[in-house]
Amino acid sequence: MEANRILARVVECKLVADSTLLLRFHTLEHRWTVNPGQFVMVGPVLERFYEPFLNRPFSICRRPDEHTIDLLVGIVGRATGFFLQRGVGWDSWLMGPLGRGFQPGEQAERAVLIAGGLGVAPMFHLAESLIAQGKRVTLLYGAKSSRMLVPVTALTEMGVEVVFATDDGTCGFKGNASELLSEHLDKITLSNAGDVYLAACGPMAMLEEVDRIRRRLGLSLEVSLESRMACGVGACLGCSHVLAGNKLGRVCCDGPVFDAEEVFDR
Amino acid sequence: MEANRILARVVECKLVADSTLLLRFHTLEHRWTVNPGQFVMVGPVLERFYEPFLNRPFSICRRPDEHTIDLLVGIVGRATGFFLQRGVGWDSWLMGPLGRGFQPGEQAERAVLIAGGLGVAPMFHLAESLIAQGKRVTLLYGAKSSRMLVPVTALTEMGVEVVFATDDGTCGFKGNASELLSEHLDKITLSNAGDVYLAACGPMAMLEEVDRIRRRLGLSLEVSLESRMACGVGACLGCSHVLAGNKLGRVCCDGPVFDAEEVFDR
Amino acid sequence: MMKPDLRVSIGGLKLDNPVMAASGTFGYGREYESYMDLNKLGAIVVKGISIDPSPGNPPPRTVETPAGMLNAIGLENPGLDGFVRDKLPWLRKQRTKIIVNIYGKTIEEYAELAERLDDLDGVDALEVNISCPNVKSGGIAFGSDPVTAARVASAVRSHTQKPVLVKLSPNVTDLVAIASEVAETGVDGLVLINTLRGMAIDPISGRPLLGNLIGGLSGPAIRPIAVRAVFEVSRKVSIPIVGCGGIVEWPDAVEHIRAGAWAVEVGSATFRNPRASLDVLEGLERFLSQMNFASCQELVGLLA
Amino acid sequence: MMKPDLRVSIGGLKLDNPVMAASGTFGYGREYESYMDLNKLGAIVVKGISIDPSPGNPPPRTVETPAGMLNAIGLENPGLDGFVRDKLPWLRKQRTKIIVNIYGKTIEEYAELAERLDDLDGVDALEVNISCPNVKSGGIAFGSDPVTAARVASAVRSHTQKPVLVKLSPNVTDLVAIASEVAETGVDGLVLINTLRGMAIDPISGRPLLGNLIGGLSGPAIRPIAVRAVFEVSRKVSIPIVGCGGIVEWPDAVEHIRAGAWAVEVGSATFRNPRASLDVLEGLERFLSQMNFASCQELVGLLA
Ligand SMILES: Cc1cc2nc3c(=O)[nH]c(=O)nc-3n(C[C@H](O)[C@H](O)[C@H](O)COP(=O)(O)OP(=O)(O)OC[C@H]3O[C@@H](n4cnc5c(N)ncnc54)[C@H](O)[C@@H]3O)c2cc1C
Ligand SMILES: Cc1cc2nc3c(=O)[nH]c(=O)nc-3n(C[C@H](O)[C@H](O)[C@H](O)COP(=O)(O)OP(=O)(O)OC[C@H]3O[C@@H](n4cnc5c(N)ncnc54)[C@H](O)[C@@H]3O)c2cc1C
Ligand SMILES: Cc1cc2nc3c(=O)[nH]c(=O)nc-3n(C[C@H](O)[C@H](O)[C@H](O)COP(=O)(O)O)c2cc1C
Ligand SMILES: Cc1cc2nc3c(=O)[nH]c(=O)nc-3n(C[C@H](O)[C@H](O)[C@H](O)COP(=O)(O)O)c2cc1C
Ligand code: FES
Ligand code: FES
Repeated sequence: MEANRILARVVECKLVADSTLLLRFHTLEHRWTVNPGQFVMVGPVLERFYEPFLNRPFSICRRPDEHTIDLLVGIVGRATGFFLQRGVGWDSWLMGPLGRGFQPGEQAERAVLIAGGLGVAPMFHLAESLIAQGKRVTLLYGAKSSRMLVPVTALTEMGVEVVFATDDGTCGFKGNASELLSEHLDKITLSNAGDVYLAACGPMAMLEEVDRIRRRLGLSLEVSLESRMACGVGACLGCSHVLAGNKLGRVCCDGPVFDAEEVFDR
Repeated sequence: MEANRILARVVECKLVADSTLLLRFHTLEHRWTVNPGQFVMVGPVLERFYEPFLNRPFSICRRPDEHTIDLLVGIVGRATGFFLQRGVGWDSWLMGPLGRGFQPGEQAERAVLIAGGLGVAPMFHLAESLIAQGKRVTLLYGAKSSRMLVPVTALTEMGVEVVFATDDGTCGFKGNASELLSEHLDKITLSNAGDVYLAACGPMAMLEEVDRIRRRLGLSLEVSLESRMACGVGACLGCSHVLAGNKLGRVCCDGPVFDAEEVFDR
Repeated sequence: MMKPDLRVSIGGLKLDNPVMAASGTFGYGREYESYMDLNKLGAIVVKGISIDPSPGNPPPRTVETPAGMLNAIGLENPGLDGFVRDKLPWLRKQRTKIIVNIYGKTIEEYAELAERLDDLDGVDALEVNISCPNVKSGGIAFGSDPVTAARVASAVRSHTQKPVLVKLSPNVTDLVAIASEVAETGVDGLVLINTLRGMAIDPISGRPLLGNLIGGLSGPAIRPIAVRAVFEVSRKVSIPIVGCGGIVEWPDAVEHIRAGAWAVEVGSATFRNPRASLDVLEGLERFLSQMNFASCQELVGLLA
Repeated sequence: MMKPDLRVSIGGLKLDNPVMAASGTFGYGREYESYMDLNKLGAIVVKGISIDPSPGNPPPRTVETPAGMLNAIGLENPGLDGFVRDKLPWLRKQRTKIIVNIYGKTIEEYAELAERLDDLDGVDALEVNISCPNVKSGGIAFGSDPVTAARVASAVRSHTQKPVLVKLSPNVTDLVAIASEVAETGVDGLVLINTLRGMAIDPISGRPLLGNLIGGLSGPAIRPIAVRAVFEVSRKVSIPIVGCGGIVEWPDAVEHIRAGAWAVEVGSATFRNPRASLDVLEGLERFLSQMNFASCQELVGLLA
């Protein structure tokens, strides 16, 4: 089914890490087919109240069942602050599912997912779907500090190997997720480059670093980008990102997931 | 104590008539000395959210104890719609007690209060204080229809005589509160004009009619006026009302209660 | 209850109803296909087109502000040829009216755009953007002076048979003077208003929140300014006015129409609610029939 | 953590800190006495004063709009004599700086006001309002043209020894041109911005929501316009700028200062929160010390 706009109610609103909410939306609509990496635009139902005015994009974190959508929301500003304030029981419009999700393809048996900070959100859904396809999945998950790490038991229980990195060393590897990736790739032996699928989501600096590493090894990589968005559907040209070769790409509909080749100049 | 700004929490939010809420605020502050007819400016605590932007004026309806303030709120627009939406448990700033309240004086033994619609709000407090002073109090209370009438048992229980008028005749006298006043004044015999104190609050048309009646009988009258307000404290000159003799009066601080002589041209 | 007559003629442009989607906020229409029945709209005004393709401004290009937003897209567009090749064939198949928003760096470019669009099937009218705050050469400069504004309008007028609307900037001292001059050129209508020039800075980091530093303010925040512009101009100018600015829900459209607008455009509200324009239309129709107006035209300029 | 130096000199006007209460939103100061310690403010700008008393506009005079408000007070004021008799004695006793906002119907009236205020003890500076959208004669007309604006500024400048600030209107095509001309007259600083001209109509009844029909838009809604004005003017003009428009909480003041303002005025926010100006000041001071700025002056114009 094509993207549409549905009414949803927040039925759970839980602090799962420092300044990080798990928001669970319940909706009667159930025809959405969501690809991992796709996102929703969230807009609280506020007739005649225009603060916040615009909807906000959030990666779909999990889809426990067809009536439920989980988001992981970092509290960073006005809209996300509003979510925290409202707790549960409020209604919101969700536009989605939006954008181009991850396209891991068939061949790679092994997937290494690299997440920095809230970039872990779409990795839940992606890991789940890769596991369902019988792949071997590792998540390299970096954050500033252990307090910022979102619980990943849902992933480990389904067989995802999760390795942590924290800038301050309070959990796992001391350093960031891309440094962890270097280490990790050194350890696994690849018979050929097509064997491993890399996907990354997080701060731009991390994505650039991950790209440098995978280029050195000749691996392919998908990255999920962020951009400030107004429409979320390709209409406003607000989210344009300067891609490789100075081409413009709309993060909301040409992405948010791009092949790293398209994104980074050599 | 002078007017100030206090934090209060909505602990009760009850529909008491059609589109009419009883809002009960609880506050730790307890030094307010409220005169009947004074009002508060209500401004929900919304940092970085500017809808609604301005505070709204509401008459203090009752003051059950020093930590509690009751307002009667008609749901007519943005801010009042917001109150309805939020229910209980939200915090608001209250500025108050503001304005010049009723000044019934000592001599009159009998008081007739005339309320139209939400104009009944300050009459609760006024009636209560007059009863406490041992006066005989009648409230003539008009509304469009019985569904719009706010329960007044609190008043009748303390000995206030309440007579209803509804435009559609669904409760009490068929007609409006000023017509009811004519009838009522015909019934009571006054040895001299100073014996009765009149106070009215309601739509301007009603106030004008009440003024015509009391002039005929040579009675004195206080009226409570409304005006759109920005500051509520006399600073913006936004609430200026054209009084008798083309003089300007600030409803928020010269009023809201005025002697009818000041308000209406002969 | 009567079904009110919603039809409106903006000069030669005949619309089934007075609610349009504003330029730059509705892409090329197709982006909103899955959210609504596009054919119910009075018209779609597509994103501004220039002769040559343009990459637009550096990101970030949008940022929310109190009850509104800033944008500095900088008129990114595929150029006239790209538009005709990639967008028009699909647009042509829609039953709603298609209005092409154009902007040029010189008067000659405006004339050329008008001339080349004149032949094209599927283009129902032109909207001349002399008011965009986000492009350095041209754009707002043309809209800032009555003489230049009228010159652009004349150039377009004389190079096309199609109805011509001219979209004016509110960033001026005397909008009525500009509107009056432009109205004299024989164009079909005026669109009021484009965005107001604004800026936002992240207080903590000091980073300007738009790549272009300055952008255009739109949304409910500017509605009072737009309503005032419509009111003032409609009292002085006799050609039809299309109101635009801060229309999010139907009462806002009623406000514009009462101020003097014959029709309205819904802009950034679409970002908040992709169906905003249709919701506005439905609400307007309901209001008109509840208030027993036989036509929307009766409401134009009607104050109490 | 260091205590930052908050002092600022707007030309000859020396303020203990850069946060003032804007004209028309703080009455004559006394109205807010019970809500805060007035002496903590950088300055109080009192409601606009004319030579003769003025009754102002018919009510209603204010209405809320999205994230803002319209006002059409029409400069109701007791006239200069009334001000000096009824308001100044109390103001004189305050330790904060008192700035008197003045407006005239002719250049001569501005000059006369300046001259008569020049002698008065307790008046620390004049703010020349050439930008009020709510009075027909004079007001905004003076602020719409560089030459006239400069003439008013010169007239005031030459009739007083006190520091002079000129408050400009954003309702113009080229604010930088006006600001530049005014700066040349030797005034001490510019205040940017006054309100934007706007209007609101009750959709249901068709009643214009202001007695005067048109009023001035203020509040957070206009902050992006104000910040842009401060930014553009401060890049071109060398005299100090006071930022005003949409400042409600301290980050908004930081935004204005980073855009180029030396000091700020808090306007309609005071209606929402009578302590808004002091809250802004306290937040600003906290921010400066947390970010290790030695003085507020260091933040002026500082972008990343
Ligand atoms: C495709 C996509 C998927 C996203 N998924 C998630 C997610 O799963 N979980 C999550 O917590 N966040 C996610 N984000 C980021 C999220 O959209 C922003 O954090 C959110 O919009 C901030 O809203 P706010 O009103 O609280 O902040 P604002 O008050 O608007 O701004 C606060 C700060 O956040 C920055 N910001 C605002 N919008 C964005 C944006 N769209 N992208 C990046 N930074 C922004 C601002 O520049 C500012 O520094 C995603 C963004 C995109 C584009
Ligand atoms: C001194 C005083 C005491 C008041 N006491 C009460 C009270 O006890 N109970 C009560 O329900 N209301 C009272 N009001 C009226 C109340 O302030 C308005 O109903 C309220 O501000 C409407 O807010 P809103 O955002 O819901 O409406 P808006 O969306 O702002 O406007 C909706 C409608 O209400 C009208 N309105 C807005 N503000 C006022 C106002 N200040 N006075 C009159 N009409 C207004 C508007 O013109 C519009 O028609 C009082 C007003 C004053 C001045
Ligand atoms: C993201 C964005 C892009 C826009 N692009 C154009 C454009 O290309 N041409 C134009 O004439 N107006 C453009 N506008 C202005 C709108 O058409 C409209 O005039 C303005 O946004 C005010 O209406 P609103 O408040 O309903 O958004 C754009 C507005 C936005 C928000
Ligand atoms: C009710 C009201 C009255 C005002 N009166 C004056 C005035 O007398 N003189 C003046 O120069 N500005 C006046 N202003 C403009 C403010 O001083 C300020 O420039 C404007 O409101 C923008 O700031 P804000 O967004 O912080 O309110 C008035 C504003 C309001 C809201
Ligand atoms: S957010 Fe509008 S085009 Fe991407
Ligand atoms: S409401 Fe501001 S003076 Fe009365």
